[in-house]
Amino acid sequence: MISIPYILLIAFAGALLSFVIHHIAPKLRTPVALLTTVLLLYFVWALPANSLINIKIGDFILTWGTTAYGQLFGMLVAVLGFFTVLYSTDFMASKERLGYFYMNFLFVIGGMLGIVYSQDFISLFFFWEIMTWSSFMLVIYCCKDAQSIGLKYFVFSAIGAYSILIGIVLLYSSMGTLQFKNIFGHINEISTGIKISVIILMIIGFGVKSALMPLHVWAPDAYAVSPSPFTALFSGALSKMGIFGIGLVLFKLAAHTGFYSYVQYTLAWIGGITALLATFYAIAQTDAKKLLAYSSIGQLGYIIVGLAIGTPLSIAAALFLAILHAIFKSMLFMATGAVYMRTGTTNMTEVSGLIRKMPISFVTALFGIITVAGVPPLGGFAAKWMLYESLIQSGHYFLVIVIFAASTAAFLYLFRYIFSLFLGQEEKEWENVKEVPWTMQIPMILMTIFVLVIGVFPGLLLDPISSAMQYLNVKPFDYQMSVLFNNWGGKVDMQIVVRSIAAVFILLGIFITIKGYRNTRYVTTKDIHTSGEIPTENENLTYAVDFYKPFERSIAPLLKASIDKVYTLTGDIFEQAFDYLRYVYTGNGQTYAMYVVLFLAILLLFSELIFGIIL
Amino acid sequence: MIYDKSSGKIVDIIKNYARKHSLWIVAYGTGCGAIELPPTMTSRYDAERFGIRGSATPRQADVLLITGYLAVKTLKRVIRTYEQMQDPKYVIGFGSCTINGGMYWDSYNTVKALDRYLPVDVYINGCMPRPEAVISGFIELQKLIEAGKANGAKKYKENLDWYRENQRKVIKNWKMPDYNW
Amino acid sequence: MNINWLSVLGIITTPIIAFIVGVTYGGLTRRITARIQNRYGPPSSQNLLDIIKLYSKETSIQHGVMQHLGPVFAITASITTLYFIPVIKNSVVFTNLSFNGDLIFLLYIMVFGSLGMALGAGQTGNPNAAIGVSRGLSQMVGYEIPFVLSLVAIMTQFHTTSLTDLLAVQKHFADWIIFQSPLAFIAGILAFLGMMGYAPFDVVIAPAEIASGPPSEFGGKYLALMMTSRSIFTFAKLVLFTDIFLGGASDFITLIIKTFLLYMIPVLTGIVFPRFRTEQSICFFWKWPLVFGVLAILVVVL
Amino acid sequence: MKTQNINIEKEIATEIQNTFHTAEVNIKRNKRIEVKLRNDLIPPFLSYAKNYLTFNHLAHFSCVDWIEQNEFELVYIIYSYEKGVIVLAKTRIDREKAEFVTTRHLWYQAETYERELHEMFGINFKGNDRLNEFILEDWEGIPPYRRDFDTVKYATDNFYTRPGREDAKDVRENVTKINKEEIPEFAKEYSVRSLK
Repeated sequence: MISIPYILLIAFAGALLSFVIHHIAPKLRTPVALLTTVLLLYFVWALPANSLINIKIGDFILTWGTTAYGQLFGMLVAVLGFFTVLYSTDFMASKERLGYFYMNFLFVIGGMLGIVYSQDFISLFFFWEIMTWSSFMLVIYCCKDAQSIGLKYFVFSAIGAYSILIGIVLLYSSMGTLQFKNIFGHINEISTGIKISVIILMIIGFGVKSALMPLHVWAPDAYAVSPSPFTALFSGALSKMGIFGIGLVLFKLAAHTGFYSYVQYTLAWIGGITALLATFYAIAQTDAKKLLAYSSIGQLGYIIVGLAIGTPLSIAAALFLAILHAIFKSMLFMATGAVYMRTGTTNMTEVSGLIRKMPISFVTALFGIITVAGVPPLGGFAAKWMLYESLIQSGHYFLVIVIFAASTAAFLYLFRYIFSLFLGQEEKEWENVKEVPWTMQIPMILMTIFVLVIGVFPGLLLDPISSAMQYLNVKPFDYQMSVLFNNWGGKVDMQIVVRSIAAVFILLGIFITIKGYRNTRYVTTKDIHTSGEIPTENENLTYAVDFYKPFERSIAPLLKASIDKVYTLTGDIFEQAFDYLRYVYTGNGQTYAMYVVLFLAILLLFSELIFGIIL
Repeated sequence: MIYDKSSGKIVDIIKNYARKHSLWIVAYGTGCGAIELPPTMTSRYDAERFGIRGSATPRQADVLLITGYLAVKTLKRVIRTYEQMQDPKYVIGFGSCTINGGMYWDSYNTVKALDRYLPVDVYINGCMPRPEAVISGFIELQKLIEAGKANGAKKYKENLDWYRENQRKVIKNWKMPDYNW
Repeated sequence: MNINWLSVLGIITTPIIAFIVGVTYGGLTRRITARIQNRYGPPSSQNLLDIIKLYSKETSIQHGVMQHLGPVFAITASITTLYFIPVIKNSVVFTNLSFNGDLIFLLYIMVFGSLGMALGAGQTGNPNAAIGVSRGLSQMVGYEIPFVLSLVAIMTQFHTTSLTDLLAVQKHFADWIIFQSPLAFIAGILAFLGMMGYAPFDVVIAPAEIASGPPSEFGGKYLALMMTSRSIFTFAKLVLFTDIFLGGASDFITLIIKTFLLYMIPVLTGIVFPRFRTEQSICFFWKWPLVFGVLAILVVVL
Repeated sequence: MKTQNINIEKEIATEIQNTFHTAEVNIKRNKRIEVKLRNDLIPPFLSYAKNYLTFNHLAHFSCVDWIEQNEFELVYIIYSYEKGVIVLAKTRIDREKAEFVTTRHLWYQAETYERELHEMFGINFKGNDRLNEFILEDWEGIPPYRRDFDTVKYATDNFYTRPGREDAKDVRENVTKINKEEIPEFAKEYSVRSLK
């Protein structure tokens, strides 16, 4: 009963059903979507470990099966899918065209599940396209402005998809099969040129989705414009499909080739530079969702660095970060969505001081940023720690500096994010803001608990990761439920860390609360030191515009160079080139005749040079 | 009671000793007297040896120095600054203007007696008081603190109505926010 | 369950010792500054008196729960950092939890407090506090990079990330890492200047410009806790640098001498230099310290 | 010694006199010229002085209360960096209906001076739209710099006066008595006034 076709069937049937039922009984639409994700969650969770199904269509055999690696990502997709759909029940309640929304939403989830369970390149590509198309539909869902952004996303997705397709065709033409089991491990049977092109094409294809630096330009806008529940899934799970693919390419195809180390090195540096530049861009943003989008690009850069380094610890770090990033970035996008729902804007220079009005969202955002920052005791620390240790121990001395610079600079935008939205002056404009409904709170709270638990017991997540790594033919690494080890004998015992932090924190927290409890009074944020001046109601005491001006000034040369401009320039050059080409193809028969004569004349004149004979 | 030295509790003695030797002045120069503070604090007279130092905001400060003449407009700001300070807090009236108006005795805009509006612990006489006088004023305040007599803040809280009445009399358009005392 | 009472003793006494030493160093700094400026200066117990006075303040004002917890975050980070640094070499009592963490962990736990403090300052709603935080975080990005460069150089040279192992390497006077890897030391000590926050890198709390910045709304017990945290953290950082570069200490007298000498570097630099603007200090850290750090790594690698 | 070289002042004075025939031009002393004008001639004069005579700095703008003549005297002090000469342009306006035109378009800093004069003397400057509350807060009644405003009465009415000042009314008398000095005639006038 529980097998892969059923999972896909449920996803796609649920999608179509919710679209149909939206027009028949709109009230049932959301429950249907929710039920679908619940069923998916159960099915994916209960899926037996070694189910394998072959479907014959003509000459091709489609193979679907579970691997530990796929199951890791499948579980992630299912959980996030459930959370985001639960979140969107209230978030999307007042929106239009919900049948369309839920259909595409479930199509995306189904597509992603299809990708992770594919065991051949045809079905991988098929589901990849389903995912891309329906996510494109969701990007352009919101408004008219989204269409140009959607176009950008579509163009880049198309580039990615076609490079994957060409890679697949190359593979098929040289190997005659597209089954994973026939390709993986037999890659050295084909010529080096094809190997190189296949690997580069596939990395470009998957790199588009995971927003690698030169291919990232679609991401900030597409993330910012899509509806918040979908952004959570977009940044959380969809981008991870790129990581999934790059993982497959790196460890199943490239790892057996002679030029593996070059691929690794290039990819690692691309990832590192992606992380650094994206972080710097994020610092300069004023829109919360765009900030998070750039942050996502940066985090995906870390993950790619981890995958590319290729030591067991670094791969574990990358996969750990991939899962964790899905969770914490969803948390942050959900908190931002909550703010958006109540205030109608995500502009950080407008919103401020929501902490007392939206405590749950604030706590979610707080735990989210602590996890992103990688500060102990939350889960982010384990990922960062493993990444640094593996970088240092594998001799990437300068890459570790780049990564560390990115990671430290991340504090800047993280603080700005939480400060602008939740802290600062409580302004009269947002006086009547209320906390979001419970359906939106539940996913946020659950994920908050998750990062807390993972912080104490990283082993919970490292168990499935180590079995996934076994599938990727990577050597196992040392870990315990709450102790992390590196190759040089260093270790961090998370339990002791968490215990000591918690003990000191609670002890002193109680001390500061009890001491002079009666004489400690709460004052409003208007009652601050303003040199004795009494601020009026409308006086602006919020420091939100140009928050990091000094820092931006010191990194100004980096910010000035924008890859967007390069693409625009390329587009312009092509347009002009085709413009000139128009003069050549005049459409006049005589001109063409002249071309032919000219061509023959040149051929006759230079034939000796070219062919070595006289015609 | 903390202000009462006769309680004899060792805690109170320690507290008063620490308070005495650590007086932070809020950086709020109200009049021309503020110019006497740089020489008081710097190398020549070095008030830091008594534990006196400046602090940037009223939240951290202990001592409010009213340095010189106090216009009605300034009085508003001074009251707010004083109320933002945290107990125990002391006020030092500095120069003859704060005592009886000084050379501004007939000015239309200077309040004449500071202690009607804020509880003054120590007055320093002179126009201007020299840094020596300022330091001697601070030592006087230290003596009061050690003896547990520098309880201006307590007085202010107890007689808030009387002070408010006086303040309102001078400040015509009372737009001060009501804090939750 | 067997409890090692000696380590419990260490857990309890280490913060207290750190506080006393840190507070005395703070007082001494003020006195040394005064002597250099040809003043008499306050007694060296001045900072302790200040902290006691702040604790004895009767009322306190808070703008919300994050401000209430901000100083707690700060002091938690300070004490936890201290716990994961071996204070006295080979001592049962004062090694505390240092076997359970390494240098990368220390790097991260050290910013935990800054983050908490920044959140606390953020909730006060004081624009000066926000400006201070913005400056502080920007400057942090500046000095963390040379610091990490120097740490990476050392970690690579000795093939360890553990502080205990680094201590074990430096058995004799000539083995100190300051002599084994002087370039790393230069990069580290320049970053240390920024880390301590004395002039010229005190733009974060510049009292004349932004009314002492992040702590501008903190008073009474909150400020007291922050100053306590600062004292402990100062000591923790000094011990960390002593352990990394100066071969640690096997008794308290050596520790005091080494940390005091180390402490005098930022203090004496601070007295004679005016204040840098934020971008100036970032550019400073990304110039010479960075060059020294890169050279240190290159020397190790080549 | 300083009066030997006043050629440039003479030149300027003649020039002004030739342009504004009704103006009363006096050379007060070296580098200082006083010009008294009808009040409707002030804006053209200032514009002329600024644009043609290079007096492009408004050093000060103030007012004198001539209560006896029931007039205010407005004094513009302008300075030329090229010539190094100060010109005091004076004019009289009616005290009851205290109104004048703004010179903000010539010097932007005039706005601040006008705000001050508006607050302290109650003069309304037409064309200046920023004549709002400036230094005094919540002031009601006669503007305090007018001479008919009794500042002693105001102070005693509004502020609590600490007892003890009365017996030390005239410090100078006591001091001179001790030092056996004589108070000059003009100084006695000051010491007469005391608290009522």
